[in-house]
Amino acid sequence: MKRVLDSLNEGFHRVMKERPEVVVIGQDILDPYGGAFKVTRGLSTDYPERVITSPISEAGITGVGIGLALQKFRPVVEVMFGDFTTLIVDQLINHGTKIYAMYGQRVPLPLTVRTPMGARRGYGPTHSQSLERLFMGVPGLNVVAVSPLVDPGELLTQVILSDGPSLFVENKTLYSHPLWSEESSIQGMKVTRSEDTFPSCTLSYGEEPDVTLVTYGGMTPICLKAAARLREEEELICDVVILHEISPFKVDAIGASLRKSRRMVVAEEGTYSWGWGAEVIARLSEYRFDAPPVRVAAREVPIPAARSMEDEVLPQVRDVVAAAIQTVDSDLR
Amino acid sequence: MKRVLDSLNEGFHRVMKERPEVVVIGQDILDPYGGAFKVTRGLSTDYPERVITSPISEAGITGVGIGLALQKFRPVVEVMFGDFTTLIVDQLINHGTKIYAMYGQRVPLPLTVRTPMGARRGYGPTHSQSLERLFMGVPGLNVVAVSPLVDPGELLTQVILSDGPSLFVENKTLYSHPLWSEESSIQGMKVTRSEDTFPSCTLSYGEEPDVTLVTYGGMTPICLKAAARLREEEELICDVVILHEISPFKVDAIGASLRKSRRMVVAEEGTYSWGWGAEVIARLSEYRFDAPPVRVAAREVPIPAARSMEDEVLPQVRDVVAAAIQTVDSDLR
Amino acid sequence: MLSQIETDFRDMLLIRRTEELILQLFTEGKVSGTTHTCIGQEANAIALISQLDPAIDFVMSNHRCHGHYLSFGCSLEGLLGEIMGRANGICGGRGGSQHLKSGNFFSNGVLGGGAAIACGLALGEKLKKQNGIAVWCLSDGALGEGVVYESLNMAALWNLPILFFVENNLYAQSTPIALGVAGSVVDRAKPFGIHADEIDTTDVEQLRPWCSEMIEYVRTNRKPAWAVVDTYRLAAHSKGDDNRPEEELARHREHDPLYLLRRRVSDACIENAEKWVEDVLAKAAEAAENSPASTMDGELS
Amino acid sequence: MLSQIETDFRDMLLIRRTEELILQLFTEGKVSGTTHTCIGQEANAIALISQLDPAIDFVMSNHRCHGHYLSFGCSLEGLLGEIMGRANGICGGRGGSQHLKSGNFFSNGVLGGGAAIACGLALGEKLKKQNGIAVWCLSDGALGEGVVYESLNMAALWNLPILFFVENNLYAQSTPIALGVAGSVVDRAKPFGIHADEIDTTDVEQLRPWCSEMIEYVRTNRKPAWAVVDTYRLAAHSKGDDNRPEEELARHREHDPLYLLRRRVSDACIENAEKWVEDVLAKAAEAAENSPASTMDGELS
Ligand SMILES: Cc1ncc(C[n+]2csc(CCOP(=O)(O)OP(=O)(O)O)c2C)c(N)n1
Ligand SMILES: Cc1ncc(C[n+]2csc(CCOP(=O)(O)OP(=O)(O)O)c2C)c(N)n1
Ligand SMILES: [Mg+2]
Ligand SMILES: [Mg+2]
Repeated sequence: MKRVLDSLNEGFHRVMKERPEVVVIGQDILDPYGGAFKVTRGLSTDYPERVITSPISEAGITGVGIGLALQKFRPVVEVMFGDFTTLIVDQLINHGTKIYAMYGQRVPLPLTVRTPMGARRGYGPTHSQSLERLFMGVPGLNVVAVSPLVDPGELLTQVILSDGPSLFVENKTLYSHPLWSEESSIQGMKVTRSEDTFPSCTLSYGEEPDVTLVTYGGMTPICLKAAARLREEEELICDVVILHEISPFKVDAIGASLRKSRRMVVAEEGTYSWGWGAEVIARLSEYRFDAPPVRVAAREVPIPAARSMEDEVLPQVRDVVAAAIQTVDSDLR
Repeated sequence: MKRVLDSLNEGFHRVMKERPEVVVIGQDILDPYGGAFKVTRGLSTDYPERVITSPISEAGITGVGIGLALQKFRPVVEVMFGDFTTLIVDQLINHGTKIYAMYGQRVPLPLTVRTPMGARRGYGPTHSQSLERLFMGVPGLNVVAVSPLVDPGELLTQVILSDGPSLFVENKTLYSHPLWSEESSIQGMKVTRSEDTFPSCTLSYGEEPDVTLVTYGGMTPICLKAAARLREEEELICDVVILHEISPFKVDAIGASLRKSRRMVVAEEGTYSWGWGAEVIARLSEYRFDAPPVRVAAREVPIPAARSMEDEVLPQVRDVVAAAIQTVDSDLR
Repeated sequence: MLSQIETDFRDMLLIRRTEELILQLFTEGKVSGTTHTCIGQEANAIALISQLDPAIDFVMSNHRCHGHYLSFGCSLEGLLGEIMGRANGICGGRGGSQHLKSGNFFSNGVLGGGAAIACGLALGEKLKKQNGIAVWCLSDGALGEGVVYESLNMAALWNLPILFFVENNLYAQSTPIALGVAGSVVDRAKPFGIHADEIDTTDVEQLRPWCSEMIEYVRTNRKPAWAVVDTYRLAAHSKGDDNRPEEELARHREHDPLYLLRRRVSDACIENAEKWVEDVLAKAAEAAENSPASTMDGELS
Repeated sequence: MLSQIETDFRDMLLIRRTEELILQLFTEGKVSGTTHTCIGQEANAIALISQLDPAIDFVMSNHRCHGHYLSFGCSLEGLLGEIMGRANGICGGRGGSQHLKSGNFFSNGVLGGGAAIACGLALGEKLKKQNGIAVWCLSDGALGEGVVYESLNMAALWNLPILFFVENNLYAQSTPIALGVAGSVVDRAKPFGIHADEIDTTDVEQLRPWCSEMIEYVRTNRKPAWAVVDTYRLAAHSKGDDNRPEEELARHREHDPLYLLRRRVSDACIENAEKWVEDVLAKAAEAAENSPASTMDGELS
């Protein structure tokens, strides 16, 4: 059984083999340690010259990545925990994306910043956040998030091969999750993939949906569980739309389902306000809804270390279920 | 004629006089220079011990502010251009707001970070951004923005006297703008203020509104011009709702107007996606709309230095006018 | 009355046993998340932090904070409860192993940023014309973060009473210092005009007077200092990840600060200390066990 | 053929007159936004940057970048057009005074961050086993940014061919160095094990050989160096903001790099240079004037 982690690692090996311009920089990425979450395992053994272990200087190594990209390399910078991307905001917003677009000509900047985001492991307030929010809507920056649905190693490869700066988000809970990407049917749902480089996937029971669940990344398995439960216990049929390119994103797949369901729940692991879901709802507001769309997200507090409290703060299957029910029960003001 | 700048400076002087625990830190804030935009002018002469000019270390001085706040001071940190708040994201997200809320007890952290945001002065891609977006929705952080409608010096004072960390946003174009805050009628519109510490203001022609314009900060005068033009040229009546506490924000004033207009335009100077307006629309999606709400915001490119191009990229009166017309002409999909 | 060495032995033993218990709780799956022990580095914590005055001084610590916390006189029960996610945790279970606050003690698992906050705490002392000092704890890895140098510059410019307490344990997670830190650790503060000194020992009896001098330098001169202790962590970085060569570990085990003292104190002292620690720890563990799981109630929810 | 000193005089004069013209355009309201001139510092730009090879070397400059840009051989027309917001601007009017790119030359108005990017450029040279070097330009104020030290550490750890070019002009905007920089400027790189040297002159004839040595050190040893030039800006920080005492300015005007050379070259040389500069500048200004205002067309819109 291949897991998301294996796929990422294999994809990484493949792209480094095929593309001599791929260079990896990060903290503690050398073998035998192979990186805090082991995504980079084996790379330093196979490509010792192109895998550079770094000091604990998140801003510094992102800048180095930008410089390497200007030198026509395809650098991949690992930020050990997504929480520490707070330290690279200046590099990405005022340097990387600016170089890409402010000089009156497109300056290719194939930089990938990879980072694990997310909670549910008891790591506490500074090692559990989903901060990709900070990078959504940054002009010139692509944010791509892994799910078990689209081969993660292939997704990573495509990000690495793109010509602009990208943030590649890996939700920690997914690392050990089995891949679904080869399957055409998942938990009784049919999968439709868009033709894009970073596909949108629509999972559907083949029946007219009552509600469209929209999500990405680590909330994918949770939304699927919610869909199953809603079907069994509430006789509510959901489509689940999973995006991979989350900023900027295409509304097509969401819109197509919404036209049928006219009800939407957007689920994400990050905090509620100005989260991913805010833009999804704002963008889809041109559509006719039978009930206000509902967002499911983390409570707006630091994520507690104790698992008991962490569970209370983070969005759970039950929250997605409740939100879907709400869209069916409620009405516009 | 008192300008926003004068009011800020007077408020600053007042609060420093009344509150010995207010300490100011920033770059180039000593007299005679008095700060890049002169908001701090005179403070170092009157309170030499409490005005500290700093090295060019945005992260560092924000951290110092956090430490001072823990010492029961009320530090005000100036970031010379809002563009450089990219450098304090870690301090605000992983330190200041975390200290405030992650230790199982409320640790008072009365830190104010003040900064000028915005463009329209030809300062180019790295000195013109409206990056407050980055700080909206950060748990525990208040974002407050100046307008000419609510006494800016008083607003600043209230932020300084609040017990949590805040970002205080001053749009550069407002500095020289005359104060409207004493007036009960502005450009023929009646002003209603909410009772909150950071009031919401509704400007209305006293007629049933066709459209509700929602905005904050530097877009305030632009929205008022748009409202006037819409009334004169299009016979469309707008309410203009101006918020000052922009994150978190209260929907009451917006909702009250929306219930009448059922059409909304949200205008901001920052970039479009995941901007302030996204959350406004998402939050108000419970309301009945007769047409999809429309956002007016900056184009998603670096802000060019040349004024000709800057004007093309930034939201103008004409864009607000067009958006309002769009809400009247368009229909839901 | 215990002599200084006897007290130090007992207090270091408490830290050691506490952290061993914590590791065991993780192994048994009773706790989730992560933790970083200071096993092997206890002498630093005791020698420096226990000489501070919790009523007036401030400590800003990092991910490897238990020893600092206990040496500052903070509650053992509160620590165990915190790590076990109980309501009696010092932060009600919210912070966990890396995020502790008790009085003037703070820790945060994000490296670097605390340096500037400690400068702010020190600036507060200066503005209030008080006698306290601020201590910021770091190890070699944190030298990679730029804000450290912003802080050194401010500390020197403004004559801040801050002690940068560098526990150089030669590794940052899996990264040996040679791959993470160029040049000299002790010299890093010198171009800022900051008094810097280094001591290479795990012997609390050597550390104590040296730490006392460094503290006094800061307290008396109202100026920053950079105090580098060369040490070694004998346990894994966090729970079990350790790729260091066994010979290297063995070599350093001979400098285990507890082992050093065991050869100097009496058997009775050792026995009493073991007994006392066992008791204290058992009580604290029991209190934590009996405390309910923490919940999101109260003003912070 | 002009001698070295004659060439240098002419090139420095071009920078001076160009910036004077730019300031005049601002005063006349023909340009908006802001600009930072290197008036008084031209010798640094000429002595260091003009000795680089634009085909293989990289320059990462800052807000005060016109001198570096011209010394690297980039287009004068492109610069004037850029600042005037014309389509013929080197960046099509998008960047303005602070954000220039031409070939291997880059500038950005945000302080600090370029240090790390220059390290990346240097690392690229290393990985490609090429001969180029990267130069990052900073002044005393940028020493406040933490990323500078992250970059020094990486540059030293990885033996990067990068030259940190520190134009210490004693001020950061309105802030005198004593209020912004603790300790020593030249020493800041030393604890990282980086070769550092300082020269206190505005005399291009002294600077040229010294810069040549610093460049050669980096190019040959494939290692970083920290080159500090003590200098002075004779004009305001940006357009007109200047609170420095007149005596101080007067003292430094005696070291105006152009003034120094005027006493050494012939009257004919001066006359020819003035004439040449006037012509070149007039042509460039005319080209910019004739170029249409820039618009948001093309792939970047
Ligand atoms: C900003 C930041 N980057 C990375 C990490 C992940 N991390 C936690 S501890 C550690 C190693 C720290 O090494 P050092 O500073 O030497 O402390 P030690 O573990 O040796 O006590 C790393 C990389 C972090 N916590 N914060
Ligand atoms: C990150 C950042 N902070 C603040 C500024 C505003 N600023 C522009 S130039 C300047 C002074 C720079 O001083 P220095 O580095 O000495 O350069 P000089 O102007 O002397 O050439 C400041 C504070 C900036 N551009 N970037
Ligand atoms: Mg270490
Ligand atoms: Mg300077």
